[in-house]
Amino acid sequence: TQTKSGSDSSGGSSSGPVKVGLVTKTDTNPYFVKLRESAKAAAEAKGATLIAVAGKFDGDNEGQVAAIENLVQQGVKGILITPSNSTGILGALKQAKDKGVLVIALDTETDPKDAVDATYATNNVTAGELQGKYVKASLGQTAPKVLLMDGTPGGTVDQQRHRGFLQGMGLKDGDPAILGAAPTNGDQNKAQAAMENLLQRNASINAVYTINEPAARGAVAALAAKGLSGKVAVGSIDGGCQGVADVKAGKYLATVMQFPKKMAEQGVDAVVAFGKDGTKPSGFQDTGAQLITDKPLPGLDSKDSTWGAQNCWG
Amino acid sequence: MTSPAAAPETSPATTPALQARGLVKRYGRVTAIDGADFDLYAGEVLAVVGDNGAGKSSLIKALSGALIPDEGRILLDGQETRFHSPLEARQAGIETVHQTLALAPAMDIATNLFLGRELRRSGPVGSLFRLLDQASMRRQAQEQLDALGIETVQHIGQIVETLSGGQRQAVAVARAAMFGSRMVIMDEPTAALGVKESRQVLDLIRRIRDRGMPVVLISHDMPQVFELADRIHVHRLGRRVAVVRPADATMSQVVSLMTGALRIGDEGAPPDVTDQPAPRIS
Amino acid sequence: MTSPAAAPETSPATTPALQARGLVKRYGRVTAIDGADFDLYAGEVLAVVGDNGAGKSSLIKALSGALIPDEGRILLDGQETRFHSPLEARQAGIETVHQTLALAPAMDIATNLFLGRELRRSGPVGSLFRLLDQASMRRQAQEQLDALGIETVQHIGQIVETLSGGQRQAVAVARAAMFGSRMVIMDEPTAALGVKESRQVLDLIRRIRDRGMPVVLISHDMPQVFELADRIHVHRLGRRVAVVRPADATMSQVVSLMTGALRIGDEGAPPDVTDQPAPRIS
Amino acid sequence: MATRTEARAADTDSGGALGLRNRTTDAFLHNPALGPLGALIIAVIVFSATTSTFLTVDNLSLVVQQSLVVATLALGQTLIVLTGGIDLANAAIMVLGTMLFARLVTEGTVPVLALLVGFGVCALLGAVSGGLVTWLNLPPFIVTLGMLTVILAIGRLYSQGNSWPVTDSLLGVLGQGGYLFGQLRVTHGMTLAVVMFAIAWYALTKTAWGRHVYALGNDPEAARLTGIHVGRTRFSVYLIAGVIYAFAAWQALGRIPNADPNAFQTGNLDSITAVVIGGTSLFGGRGSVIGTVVGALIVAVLRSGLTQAGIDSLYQDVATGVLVIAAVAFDQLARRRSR
Amino acid sequence: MATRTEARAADTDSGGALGLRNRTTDAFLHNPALGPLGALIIAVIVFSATTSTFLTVDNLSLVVQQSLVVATLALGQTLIVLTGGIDLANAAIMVLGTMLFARLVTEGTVPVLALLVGFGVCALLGAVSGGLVTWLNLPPFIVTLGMLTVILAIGRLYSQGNSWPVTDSLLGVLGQGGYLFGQLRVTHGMTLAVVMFAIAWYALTKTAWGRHVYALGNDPEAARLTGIHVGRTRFSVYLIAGVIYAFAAWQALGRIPNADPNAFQTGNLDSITAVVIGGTSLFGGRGSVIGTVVGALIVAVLRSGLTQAGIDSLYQDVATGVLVIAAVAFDQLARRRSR
Ligand SMILES: Nc1ncnc2c1ncn2[C@@H]1O[C@H](COP(=O)(O)OP(=O)(O)OP(=O)(O)O)[C@@H](O)[C@H]1O
Ligand SMILES: Nc1ncnc2c1ncn2[C@@H]1O[C@H](COP(=O)(O)OP(=O)(O)OP(=O)(O)O)[C@@H](O)[C@H]1O
Ligand SMILES: [Mg+2]
Ligand SMILES: [Mg+2]
Repeated sequence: TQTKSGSDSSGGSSSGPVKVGLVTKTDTNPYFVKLRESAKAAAEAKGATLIAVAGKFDGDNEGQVAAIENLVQQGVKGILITPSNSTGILGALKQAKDKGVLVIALDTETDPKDAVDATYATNNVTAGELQGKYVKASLGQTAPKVLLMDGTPGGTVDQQRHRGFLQGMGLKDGDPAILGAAPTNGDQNKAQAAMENLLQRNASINAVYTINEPAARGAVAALAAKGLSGKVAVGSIDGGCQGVADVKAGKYLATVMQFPKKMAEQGVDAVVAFGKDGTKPSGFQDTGAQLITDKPLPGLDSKDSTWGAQNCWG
Repeated sequence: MTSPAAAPETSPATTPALQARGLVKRYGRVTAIDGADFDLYAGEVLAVVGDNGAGKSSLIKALSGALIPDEGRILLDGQETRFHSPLEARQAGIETVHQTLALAPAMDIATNLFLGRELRRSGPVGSLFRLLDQASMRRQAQEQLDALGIETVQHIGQIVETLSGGQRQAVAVARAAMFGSRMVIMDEPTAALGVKESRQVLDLIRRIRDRGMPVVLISHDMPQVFELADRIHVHRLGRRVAVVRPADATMSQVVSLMTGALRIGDEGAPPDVTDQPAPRIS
Repeated sequence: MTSPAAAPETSPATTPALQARGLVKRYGRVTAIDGADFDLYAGEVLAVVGDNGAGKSSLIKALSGALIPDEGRILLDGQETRFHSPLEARQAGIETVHQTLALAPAMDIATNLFLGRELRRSGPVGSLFRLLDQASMRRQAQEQLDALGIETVQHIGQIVETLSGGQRQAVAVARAAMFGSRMVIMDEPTAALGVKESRQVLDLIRRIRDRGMPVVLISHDMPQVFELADRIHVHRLGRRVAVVRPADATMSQVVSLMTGALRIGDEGAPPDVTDQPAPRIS
Repeated sequence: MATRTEARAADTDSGGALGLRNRTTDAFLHNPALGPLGALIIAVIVFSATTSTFLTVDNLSLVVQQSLVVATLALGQTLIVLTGGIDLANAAIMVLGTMLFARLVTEGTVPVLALLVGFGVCALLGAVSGGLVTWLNLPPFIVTLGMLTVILAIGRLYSQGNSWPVTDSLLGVLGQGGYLFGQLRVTHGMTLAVVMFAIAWYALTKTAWGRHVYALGNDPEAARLTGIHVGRTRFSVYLIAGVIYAFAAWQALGRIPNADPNAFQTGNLDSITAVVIGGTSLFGGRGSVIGTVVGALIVAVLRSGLTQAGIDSLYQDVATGVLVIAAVAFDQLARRRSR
Repeated sequence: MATRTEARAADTDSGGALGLRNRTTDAFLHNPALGPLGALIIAVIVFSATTSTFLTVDNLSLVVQQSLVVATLALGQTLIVLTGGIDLANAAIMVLGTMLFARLVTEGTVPVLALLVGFGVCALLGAVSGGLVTWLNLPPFIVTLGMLTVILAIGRLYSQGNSWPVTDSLLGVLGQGGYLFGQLRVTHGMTLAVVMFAIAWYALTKTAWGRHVYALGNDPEAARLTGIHVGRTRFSVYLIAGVIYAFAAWQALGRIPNADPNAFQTGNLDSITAVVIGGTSLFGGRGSVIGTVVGALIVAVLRSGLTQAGIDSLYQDVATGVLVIAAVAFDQLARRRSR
């Protein structure tokens, strides 16, 4: 299905600056905002133009597909995408590839992985697992009594982190050690209300999993109101600067840092390189997940909050 | 008369086309129908008169299924009936012009005239594809309006909410006149009509009666009532207080009955003719 | 008469209280006002008559700010005026009973009567906290309804949409009667009213006139018009075709003028009295 | 008769300029979709002039494809809004439909049977909303909000966190299609949408049922008094809307061959937006399905055009917000002009 | 006069049982909030009976605190819905307010000044919506949808991906509070909410302005013809709503001392839900702010009670959906009974 507009416009654009498309899951999550800022900065540094588009909510396959199509029409050299649903957008990605556009997944893998040319991502299962291991270790011999502050029901990242955490804790879904779970949509307000309600029911807990740092803050506020500050092991994931500050302030024990800046820079570099000489990157590149805590525990590689503050993403 | 449990008192002479006994309808503190009786005989024009708020509209709403009374019985040709909706009354052949007109404001005249009784094209386009026969609906609508003398309507596709008050009322009357098959009830059908148009409606009512169909006419216009009615049902405070024949009574007597200044049985009151069949017009 | 650009023809004798020249209002294909003129003099009752759809309501809507004419001029006491909203007309002292009544259906009678002109408590609770004086509004509302002879309204707190047609109309008339300060325009104020209630409204109109305030009365009831009016403005196809005095004309002549069977100047037509001041009633 | 002719004469002799004005007035009054259409055309012209990539057959086809699912949802929504209702559950019903289709086929059901089951369930869910609105007389907003919550949860329980890729050719057939004039890609989904809108237009304007739908939204009490089958008509609208959502589900699988419980979370609002931009009143009784198509296209055109213009999504949001208001304002001004 | 008394007599002599029935009827017709209140009470009783943790002063205080922000948003929403409008942008305005408060203070502005700026901006945004609705005569749905999109985008541009923790005591003061009877925690936010609802109730029922608001929603054309300042009243409602949203922003910071551009994404729908459950008609002109409080509480009670009952979140959603419909159905049945 060779059509004119695809090859024409990408050919035409090779004269001007390289156009890079970035498709994030949403515009709302600060994490993606940082991702796009980094990408923008990287593009500027390389003399490329970045067009950033996003879905409307986590899981907006339709929005991402439309974004990909519109970017291809626009004549971008390559698309960086944090795929909303690992399989939902494969068709659009394939069409983009067929039209000679370089496609790189950021942050989240596609399934199958070779639907994109390359992937620069955090392994969310690993990130969840790090949180789980740390929380388990901090409990020592005490039998865990856990509450789970999940994200959006059914979200990919949500499930991966959840699964990872339970692996790290050595638990399974349905284990009696899990005293409750609630979706928070990663929203502090929802997390706080959910935690309050769960605590009303049963306050004898000693560990909390949180999908991200806003959820952790909500959970911690509810715990504090119940007088449980410091008595419950709370972990989180993200590595935003506020999260690192929270760890430093002792609001929760640890967070697992991601590196969106790295992903963005590598992604932009790859597209620019492809635009120059057609070299395609390939494979999965884990951009890493780093446990940040001021109470290091033996057997777990961690950095302290000072390091975290220097490397946090927003 | 206050007791809704009174024994059925069907007239032995002729069975009324429509009869009601002991109807009651309360709205919180307000009692709109308070044990009302009603008799309509075949082939007559029955005028229903009464003060504002006497409960005339409520009564005919109960008779036409628009309102479900709390108590009381309704008999159609002697058979006890319960209308659960205006649709059921209409299917029984009772056509009503409501005081509120019951028109769909954003739709045009022809559509409103045929609302709920649309004509379909003949042949498979009609039966299978349910295609409306707009042309003939428009034509018939135009004819009907012309027959009522409404000549200022500039096109039959005009939206009803843009019509003048009288034009709107004419549409509602035209509709009832077109479709009544057993009886027609008209709640103040000429209130907004001009001199000529009112005349036409009165003629129309006569023509309907002459076809043997009874007509209930609610009106505040005494000359009109006396000109047209075979019997006059006087309503007051939610119930029937008298039925008189125009020939037996004067306008001022009827007005006195309406306001309660006079009661049936009082000296100077006209004779009550409840439950006596109207003279047949043939 | 078709030319809206006709020179201003203010009568030298008396300046009309309200005057209009060459008003035009078109709605797409329909022309509701087609170069209409209008004159109302101080202290008179001016009846406006015409067929359904002649454009009477449209005319008075233009005069009361409810509708902005496409063309033409309106003069209030000889001063050219433009009302951009009904509010402006009301502030100029023109009170109107619209044919549609303009009541808020879900609100009660007293509230509707005082809508836009609520009474506040005296003292700081009123001026500072803007507390309404519900008690006195209810009392005055009750008085006003009683004055119109509407006695079946069972309590003044009844919601307007649950009122009978006549009761609703009475509320609208009562409102205009209470607040008119310069002139009162009534569009078919007695259409839904009973015999007694109509009488009271006619008395009310007389009383208003006797206070020196002019009244415009739209009505289809010829006896009523001839009984009450000082002059009769005949409207037809969107414009004024004649102004006659009841004394100079018969009902059938006026009806013929309305329907176009007769024209001013024809043999047998009554004399046109346009622009002649009405006799002062004192 | 003489009188009427006279009256008409008064109109016609008002002359050329006025005649034209009156004719445009009439057009605007009788075709509520004209205003939105004008806005759409302006948007297309502006984007064609300012970007080199917008006005290509390829892109135009894409824009239409992008609008299909929302347009189909909005078709059902239009029916319901015309009766004075609102449907917040439409996208949720559709998403459940996609999951039924996909999961059943994945688990070995014959595709045709899976389609039937999916259509049946969507229709049933529409009927439940309709039944509650019609016979318990509950506000549509609350009923469909409750349905939304329930159906989303059921969808997630049913999916157990999975999404279901679709490989079956029947389920994906609406994304397939051929080329017209060798260039313009026309998918079966587009064809289906055209057919559905045509049928809906026909049913609404050329059959008694359609008139009853309008009458119901116009003045429910008047509709009842005239003796329309009020309950039956209202119920039928929700039922039919349910079926239409099933078609939307099929369309969605044609576009994205993957059934995901989290997709189309803003589908309800998007569809209402298309309906309202298309000139249909949320108070019921006034509007048209043609307007709805135009409304759905306006949104897709804005999104595509702004991306072609290289505008960042945050600024795109600002622009979209402003332009959507502007589109409706344009419609209003056109109407006011003609009053 | 005789006539009227007579008519009344006919009513009273209809006897005891009927008298009672008529009195309940009247109560239901005149207090649209009674139905929802019944539903709330039933929900509280059921949860108190089935769980041991629901009926504790501690938990009841929590439930109220959880409902505060949505209740305040819903207060502004009620005003707008009463005029026949709808506000989809309310939560977005509020969130922008929280960010202004928090960021300005973080950057060194005096807290009082930051509050003033935040209130000013919220009022301004309300005024923009109001102006478009009032003077361009645009549908509120579209105007506030456009505003929503624009304000969300502005908020994100302004925040640049950050959220702003609040440490200042003035900004967080509404989350503070004391204990009543030594047990029941009453925050300043609760007190403020009570005061605001009381003022709104007073303004809507005891002042001319309130009557005009109702009249406007009831029948805009009648309101215009009676000579109400239609434009001014409508505009004032949106403006005041904007100010109320600023209060909601302050409430939000009291509960969660962190200004996050992504918070309260469903705040608009949640507030409309509270309004509608509270018995206010989306067609305008009928309803009350008391109903709205009850509506907001019902939602919070359901969520808390279901959690106390140990129900999983997905099943909670199912139950919430069903119960919300049931609450409104209860109201309807009570009304029908009394008809
Ligand atoms: N839904 C309702 N709720 C409360 N009261 C009502 C309701 N409907 C009617 N009423 C009252 O019932 C009484 C009878 O009303 P109805 O409309 O039957 O009077 P009517 O005789 O038709 O008067 P009119 O001549 O003015 O049309 C009135 O006092 C009216 O206020
Ligand atoms: N908004 C509108 N759009 C189109 N036509 C209109 C509109 N308003 C009025 N008309 C038309 O203008 C003409 C005059 O209407 P108007 O209401 O002024 O008549 P009227 O003299 O008051 O009649 P009636 O005695 O029946 O009340 C009618 O033919 C009517 O259909
Ligand atoms: Mg009546
Ligand atoms: Mg009129």
